[in-house]
Amino acid sequence: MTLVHNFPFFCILLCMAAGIFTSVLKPKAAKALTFVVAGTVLVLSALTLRLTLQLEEAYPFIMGHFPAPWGNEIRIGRLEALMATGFSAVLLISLLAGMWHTSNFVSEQKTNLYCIMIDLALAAVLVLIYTNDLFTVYVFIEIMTIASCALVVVRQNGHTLVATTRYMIMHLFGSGLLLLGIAMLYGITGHLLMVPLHEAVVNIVQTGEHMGPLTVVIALITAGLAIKSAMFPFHGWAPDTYAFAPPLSSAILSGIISKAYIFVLIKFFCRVIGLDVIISQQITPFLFVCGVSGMIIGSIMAISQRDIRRMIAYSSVAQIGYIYLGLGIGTKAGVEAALFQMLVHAAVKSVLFLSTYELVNVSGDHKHFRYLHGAGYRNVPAGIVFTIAAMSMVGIPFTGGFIVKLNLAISGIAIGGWVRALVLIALALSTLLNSVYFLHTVVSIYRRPAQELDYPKPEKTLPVVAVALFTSVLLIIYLGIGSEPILRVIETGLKTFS
Amino acid sequence: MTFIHVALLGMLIVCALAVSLTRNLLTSLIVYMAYSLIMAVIWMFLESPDLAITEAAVGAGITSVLFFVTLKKIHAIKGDSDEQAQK
Amino acid sequence: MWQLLYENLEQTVAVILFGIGFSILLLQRNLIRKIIGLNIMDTAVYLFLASMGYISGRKAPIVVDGVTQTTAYINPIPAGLVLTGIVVSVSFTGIMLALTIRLYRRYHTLDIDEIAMLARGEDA
Amino acid sequence: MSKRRSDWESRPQARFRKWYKEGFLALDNEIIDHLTRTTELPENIEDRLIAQQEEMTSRQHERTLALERLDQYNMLAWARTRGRKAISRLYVILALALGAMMIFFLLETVALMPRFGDPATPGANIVSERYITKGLEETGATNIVAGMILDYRAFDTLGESTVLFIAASAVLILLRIDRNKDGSPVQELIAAESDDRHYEPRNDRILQGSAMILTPIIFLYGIYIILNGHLSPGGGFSGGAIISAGLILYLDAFGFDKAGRFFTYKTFTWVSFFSLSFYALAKAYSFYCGANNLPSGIPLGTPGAILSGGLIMPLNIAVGMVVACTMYIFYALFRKGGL
Repeated sequence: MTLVHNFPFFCILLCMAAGIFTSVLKPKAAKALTFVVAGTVLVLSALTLRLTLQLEEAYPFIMGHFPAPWGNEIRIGRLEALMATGFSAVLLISLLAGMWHTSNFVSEQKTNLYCIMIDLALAAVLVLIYTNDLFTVYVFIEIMTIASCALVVVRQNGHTLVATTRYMIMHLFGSGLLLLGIAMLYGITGHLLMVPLHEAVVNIVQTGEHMGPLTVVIALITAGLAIKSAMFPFHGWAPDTYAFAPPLSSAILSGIISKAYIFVLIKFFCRVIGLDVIISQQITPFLFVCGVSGMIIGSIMAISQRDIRRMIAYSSVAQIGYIYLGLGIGTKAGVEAALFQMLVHAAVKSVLFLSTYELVNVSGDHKHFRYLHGAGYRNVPAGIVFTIAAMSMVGIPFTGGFIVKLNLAISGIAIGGWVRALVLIALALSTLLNSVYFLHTVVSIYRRPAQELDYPKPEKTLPVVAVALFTSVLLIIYLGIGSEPILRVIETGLKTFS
Repeated sequence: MTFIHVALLGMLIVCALAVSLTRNLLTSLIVYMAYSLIMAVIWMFLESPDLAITEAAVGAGITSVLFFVTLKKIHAIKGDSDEQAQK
Repeated sequence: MWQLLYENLEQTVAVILFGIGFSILLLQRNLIRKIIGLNIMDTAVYLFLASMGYISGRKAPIVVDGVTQTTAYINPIPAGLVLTGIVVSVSFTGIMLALTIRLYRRYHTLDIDEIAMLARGEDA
Repeated sequence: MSKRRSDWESRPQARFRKWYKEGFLALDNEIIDHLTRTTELPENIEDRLIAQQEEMTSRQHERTLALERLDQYNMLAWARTRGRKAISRLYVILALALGAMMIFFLLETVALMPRFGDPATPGANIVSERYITKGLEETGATNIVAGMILDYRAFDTLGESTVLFIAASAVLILLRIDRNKDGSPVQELIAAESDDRHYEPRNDRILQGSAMILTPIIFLYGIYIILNGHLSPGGGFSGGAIISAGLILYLDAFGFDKAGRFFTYKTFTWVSFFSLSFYALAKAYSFYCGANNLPSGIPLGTPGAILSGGLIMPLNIAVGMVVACTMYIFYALFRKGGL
């Protein structure tokens, strides 16, 4: 084992240690440490990705002295390293673009605590990406839930308090279902690590004993994670939370944290149960229907919003629908498209929230579309970035969103039958709806205001914010033009994933 | 499966139902405390003394104390409001 | 089926408690009762989990007199998992109660629907 | 009535209907109305603007009238009055049905689960076998559960301690009242303190007397449970909770002034910082050695002796301190938003 093999473990430990260390630092040092941690994790993850591209197989990393069925372990493969790199890149960009405004939302004496939450949320995301143990998943999902709740409530007004209460109740319910599922799975298999679990599950499917509980387990864990990732019928907590949280928190929550839950779900499907069993248990049609209805109803709800942040929050629900659509198709190609959509949406949604904050900031802190007229001229970089991100949401060629829709359509066509028709119709309809509300927003930020509204002079945009926003635009365009290698990594990674 | 074991399990269900059916918040809290204690005894029946100690200290002890101090802060305990009314 | 349920009485009770906790969570509008419901739901899952480890006639997993046969002790894994779970649920209870105190200070009620109505009237 | 009305109209369905009927223009106009109604007009306003505004108001009025006429013919009117009550009743019935359905399905599952108390359950496999038969020599702990959670599955337990730490931080975010820049208390804190003083007993002889006797015993018991965590039932979590119960009793009996002599906010930060970093570093060392096949060099000692079990006892102490601090700070923050 070379030193590079240890890097994922170092990343996790670094984040946790930074979280602990931040509690005794001064606010400025805490912020600086957060940047350093995010940057280091990005570099280390990129090096891990390079290593895993050279290796044929994924390798396990034992957490302690005891191998797989006895001790905890993490498992490092291409897909995991790619996701870790992507998410840490998005986090670093979001921090660079959003950290400077935190003083508007967070009192100075709570800045440390805010930084603790960011560090530990990153640690939890990394653990959920890498882990190979079902109970570790539960523990770190709880850490992530507390961290995200604190990220929202750190801005202390009535709306965030109510939104957080809703969020906590829904998420605790989801955790309850998840833990019940894990308990049942332990009861029928006697394992908690994913590799021996898979063997036991294969055995159950072959002998047919305990098949009923297995179906219930799949349903419980899927439902728990679906609630936590704001899948369509369970999305009730999402819009308020995303709309009222500080912009950096919204970017982290909707960009990274909700994706980590879905990654765990994909891991559970592919590695623990096996995709063939999932399909034979009729779970995928359910996800498919939820995904399609989320795509359409989320978009319709987004159209009817007057607050730009709520509109983006509802569009998040629609975009999560795309991921579940990809999972619901149930083929390898569908899962690949879903994974790619996770990366694209992480990049796009975080930049949308952050550039919206810049636009709102130059419009006298008003969020309604009417007040945003001309905001694109008042803050040129944010306007351009918002427009390009919106184009990616709609799925204009040369952006990441286009590739996602293309891949989803291809994987739908490959199946045939009613699925093909439904996928194509849903994609077309949702693209249409997306373009309605995003073009409306883009038009309104570039429309000359009918009457000159006298806004207070906003604070100046820092150059580093503009640079960070443009970097993420480059990322979006790279995901659109240079998607071939990434898709290949996802494809080969998925092969060694299970 | 002894009689007392079954009776304790039955008590758990009764307590859980009573929590939602009582009118007074304080009563339902005390019922919840009893629920935790019964749970601690059941852990002993299941040969898990670690859990019994933890449940008794954390579930019945600290959690209940936190609930009570919350009730006190929001002035939902009857005694407080009476005291205020007298003044 | 009744016979099977009686044999698994622990798990049966745990499942019923889970359902009761879930109903309390949905039906009660009082935040404190909701939190108690959540706690009941959690303990139900722990009861379910711990009952998996029990093996009749065997002792708690604490080595006595150097006896290390499998036949002497029950399965220690569920106990360890539940220990973790209890601590997680007390942390959540703490956070939820802190939220309740903040909400009460602001809106002077514990009714979640009423609080939501009041909050909607505020400026964003 | 008017409140309900406006509430209904702001519902997304209603707004969608409106948008669907009249297109974007209506929404935009509505926003213009909103704008002109709520913002205060400057004093030197032009006549043109006034005329514009009047026209808008009249158009708005016409539209409201039209919508109201429409309401008489559809179910909107019904929904506004009796609909809400019916919906709330329906919600109760649906929730009960959902709960009953969930219980029913899970009961069906329970009937298919492995039998309770059966020695041949899937759980009794190689995993638990190794924990029981080899646990004593591999971890050095007589209490197999402690050996399991602090050695075999130590990463979970590290996560669990982090949960406590992050929960304490979240409660601090929610309830801690910030001080002024120069460290003097703000008005809110003074109010919270006086509120706390008003409702707490002062110099209650019985409480203080019993606390004097009980607190040392509780502390001793907690310390015993922590130190014997690897030998007998208990460990860091339960022992820490017991110690925090002792601290809370002391605080209740003697008040914040006396408790503040040995436990302040600084104590909390530094104690939890040191114990958690010790925990994380110790476990990082052991994970690193384990993964890279290096010997860790930590002696396991004679099983059964108090100084045995390798890292388990120090880790139990660290966990115990974190738990005690966290629970105590929960209580203190709940009472008055600070220490």
